[in-house]
Amino acid sequence: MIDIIFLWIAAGLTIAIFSFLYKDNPFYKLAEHIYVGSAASFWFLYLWYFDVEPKILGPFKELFKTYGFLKMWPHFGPTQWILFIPIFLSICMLLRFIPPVAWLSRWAIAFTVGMAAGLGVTGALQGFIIPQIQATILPLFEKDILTSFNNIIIVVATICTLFYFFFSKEHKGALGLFSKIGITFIMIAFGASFGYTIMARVSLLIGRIHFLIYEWLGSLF
Amino acid sequence: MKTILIFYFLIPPLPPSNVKANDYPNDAGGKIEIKWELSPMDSTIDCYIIFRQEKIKDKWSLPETLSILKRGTNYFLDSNCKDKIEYRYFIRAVKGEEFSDSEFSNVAISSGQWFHKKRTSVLILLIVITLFLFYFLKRAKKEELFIRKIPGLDAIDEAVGRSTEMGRPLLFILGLGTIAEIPTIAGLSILKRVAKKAGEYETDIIVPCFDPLVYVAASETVKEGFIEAGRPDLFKEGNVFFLSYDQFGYAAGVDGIMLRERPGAIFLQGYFYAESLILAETGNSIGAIQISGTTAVTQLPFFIAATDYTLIGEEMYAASAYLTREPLSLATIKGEDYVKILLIIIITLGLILETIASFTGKDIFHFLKNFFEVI
Amino acid sequence: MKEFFEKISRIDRRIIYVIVFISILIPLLIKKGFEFEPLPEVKNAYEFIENLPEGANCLISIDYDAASMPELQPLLEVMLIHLFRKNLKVIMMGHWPLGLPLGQIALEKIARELGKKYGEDYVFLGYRPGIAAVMLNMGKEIRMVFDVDYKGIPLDSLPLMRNVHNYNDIALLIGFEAGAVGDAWVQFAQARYGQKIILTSTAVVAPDLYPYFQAKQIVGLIGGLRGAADYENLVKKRGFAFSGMTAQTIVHIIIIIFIILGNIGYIALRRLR
Amino acid sequence: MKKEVPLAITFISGFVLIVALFIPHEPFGSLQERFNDWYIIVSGFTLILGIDSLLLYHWRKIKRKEKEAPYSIALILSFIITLIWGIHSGIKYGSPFSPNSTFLRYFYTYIFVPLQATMFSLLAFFIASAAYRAFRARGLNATLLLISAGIVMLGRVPKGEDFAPYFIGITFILIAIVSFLEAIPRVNLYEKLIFYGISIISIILIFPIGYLLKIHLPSIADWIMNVPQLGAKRGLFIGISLGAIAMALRIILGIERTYLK
Repeated sequence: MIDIIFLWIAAGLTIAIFSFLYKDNPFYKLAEHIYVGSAASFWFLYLWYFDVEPKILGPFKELFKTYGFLKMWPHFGPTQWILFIPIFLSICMLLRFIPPVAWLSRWAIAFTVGMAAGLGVTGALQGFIIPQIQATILPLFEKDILTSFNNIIIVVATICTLFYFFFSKEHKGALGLFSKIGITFIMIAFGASFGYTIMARVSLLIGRIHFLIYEWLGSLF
Repeated sequence: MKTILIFYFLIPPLPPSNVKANDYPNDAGGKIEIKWELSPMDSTIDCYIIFRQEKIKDKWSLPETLSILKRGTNYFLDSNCKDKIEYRYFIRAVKGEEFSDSEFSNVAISSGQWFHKKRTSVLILLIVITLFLFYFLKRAKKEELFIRKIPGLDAIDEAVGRSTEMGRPLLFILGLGTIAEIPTIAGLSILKRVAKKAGEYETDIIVPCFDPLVYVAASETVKEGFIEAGRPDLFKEGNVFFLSYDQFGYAAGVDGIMLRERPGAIFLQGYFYAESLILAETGNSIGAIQISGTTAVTQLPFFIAATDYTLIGEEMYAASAYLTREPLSLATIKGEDYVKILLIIIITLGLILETIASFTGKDIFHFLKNFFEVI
Repeated sequence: MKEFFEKISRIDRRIIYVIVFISILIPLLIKKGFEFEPLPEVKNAYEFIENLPEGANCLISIDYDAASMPELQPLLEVMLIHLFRKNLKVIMMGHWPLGLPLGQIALEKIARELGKKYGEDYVFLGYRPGIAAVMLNMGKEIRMVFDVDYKGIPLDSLPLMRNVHNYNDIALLIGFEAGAVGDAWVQFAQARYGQKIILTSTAVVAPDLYPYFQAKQIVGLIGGLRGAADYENLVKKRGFAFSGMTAQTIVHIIIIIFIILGNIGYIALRRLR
Repeated sequence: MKKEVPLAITFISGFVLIVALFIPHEPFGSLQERFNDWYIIVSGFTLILGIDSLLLYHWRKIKRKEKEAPYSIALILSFIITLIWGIHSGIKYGSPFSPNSTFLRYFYTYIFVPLQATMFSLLAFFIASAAYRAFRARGLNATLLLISAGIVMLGRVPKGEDFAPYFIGITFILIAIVSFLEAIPRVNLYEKLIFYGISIISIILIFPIGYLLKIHLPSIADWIMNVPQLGAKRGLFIGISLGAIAMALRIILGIERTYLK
């Protein structure tokens, strides 16, 4: 019985979201607000159960169980002590609730932005530039004509696209020509990528319509 | 025939040979790799068992089973070692009830390395790029640097102006990126410019956020933009808010804001996933001017299709330099361009070498390609 | 004339929505569609299951969640029907905690329909954290990872599990993949322990897994709705995926017709001006 | 102090992460993972700030008795109910996400998933309307974009090859008509000839290309994805990565500090 009630709720929410396609209406508004409200709780619980709790309380758990809160401190090793850095940063963040010291939250942001910069450099170099260059270093002429042809096109597309992103020179003359070829390849790529994605998106809609017909309406008959 | 078969099943299999143990390179320690030559009867055995002994007070401990490996395997990575302890290994070939053991391997000690040799090419390229950038940073003080037109960025002021004329607020969407991702920071620097313009035009700007840290940073940024415009009084705390940590909850919420607040201009700047088109199409349906920008290559086609102006990939990163015209930022853009030329030269060189390699069949010409082989 | 061209170059988006909706609805309702040949990697998977001896144990791993449900859930159901019809035993576990209820719902539904008994014909183990560690320990002894099933019943009290200890007792592993767990299954269960694996995945992940099929590291690969449709064809239980594929073709064609109409209108208007 | 300390923190955390890439030895080897863990912890706490701002935003709406106030009440209620439900399941079953918890079984599967999946599925409609509206043959690039999209679209579905020749036929006839009409008013003989030429070539090409698509459609679609698409994507990736490096260095050196001032 309880399953049936929830099935109806699920179907109701599905239709409410679809109704948005016609125009904004009370049903969509309700579904949207329920969604945003419950998502806040859901991700809060998720983040705490799967990430924060094991990462921050996990290392203290055993010590806390054996020694209790007051006596566990002398037993902390580097694993425990180092966690006080993120705890400190988190407290800095929460200090935004107290306006006179709210500026401390910038320390935490500064750390994360520094992280972004560090990860940005290493990720871009090791994850993208070098592998992509490695993959572009291809033999232009091989015994197989088709492979040669494909390789040439890949290389021309890569280099011309790079020329399109030249900022410090006006796009005139040879640079202009290359960057024009580049943008042509970019557009072909975008078209292909657009066409390629449609199928996956339609699959999702098929799933929802199937749910409505067979699981929800199907449960009536 | 029968006797031969029985004999065949009863004799113990020949053991593997030449067992070599070595510290696993380019790691933090704690790993030893073991290689061996297969038993000559590899195709008939059931499996190999790999044993390890460690030296405790000058005595070898009892062998400990590490793993059972299927036939045909000649490599094992023992990632459960302690640094500075001596280990040796042997491999047992097993066939039914019968088995035979290999000789002991050499004694090996695991250790951590202070330099990752396989990343040499990364380091060299990083140094070269940094040098280029510093060179132009130094030159920046002396000369005016040129930057080509980026239509999407020129449209920002126009969009803010038109939205103000219509008496509608602005909507700025930073996408799903966290603050630990560069595109988000690029988006924030565009946000600052838009917020400043909003201050000058006395228009409201709404910024719903996905990531809580981005929310905090965005609210500082908008406040700063209004201060720069000389109108800190116009900054409304509640207009920059955290909306949802759920991808489609965020999309649903932003769609709702679009339909109810009717912004005149929408900026989509940051890192986006599948929700990009949900946002851009709804924005289009309310008739707002939309300026999008992302480095998410898979989402760019949708922005191109559904928004009025799109900053494609790198253009978005160039935005902060373009908007502020700050000499130091422009210098890095110039440095970037020269690195591009360098990379094109490297690729061209590599193409020639690989073509020669494919015709002569000599491996030596692969050196440039191999140099860029990294992990 | 001009009005007509203006109309087709500015069709209301709601009309497009309705036509897209109908072009999916109709194939799903009438359950008829285009015939097409199954892909070889799907055929391989089907034949491998067909040739398993009765009573063999199959381990199903749920490594997806709700976002990939439309692509993987129908396949899971058809797969379960096939396995149960062949009297194979099903052990279900998973690495994506949020996806497990989806697996459980399908398992209970199909088991009820075919009159299978919990503990004898199928078992639901649940989820344990740590992907690689779970896979490796299961190679030694499943009880190192799952000492009890999801309800807390010790494995030895379940008749099906009494003689199941590690991969040697599992004839086939079927992974339902929406991420990188499939690679881990191949790396740990196949490469280390020689486990026979069939991977089924979303269309996005399938290209990453295809090399494993080419290298014969997995016995079959069923990718996306297309793979599921092929499998439905092979099992002769046409349903969601099969009519879904027809809907796909129709929607794609509808979109192209709209694009052409739009362009005719656009070109004509530009001429008339 | 208010400015220097954050700049120093940014510089150190960014610089150390870059250096760590080249040092496998501890403590650098696992620095990236450790930083990531810290980041997750900080964002877990910051989520409290975020939720506070969300609830406050709606609380204000309720207090001001705005038109949308009833929905804001629904939002706050659903937030509270979900939280209590999750915590209740957490206490009863050990974790709200254990397979037999009612939170996962009912809230997640019957409320959260349908909302997520339906919102996601709206994309099928939007992708159709965006394609219809945006794919107009405004120029060479736009035409190529729409042709490559069309071929890849049809190449992905069964029976696509039966329809593709007709569509490509219509496209080529359109191109022929347009360039024919374009040619008539031209005065320059050279231009006139070019447009007549395009018109004739398109007509001639209809049958060979149609035939090619009929036989090889899926492989042509694959070719577009694997050759020109791949090349352009590579260029995009390299450009984006260089931009990211320059941006990152600007951040580390303190040139770019939007987040700070």
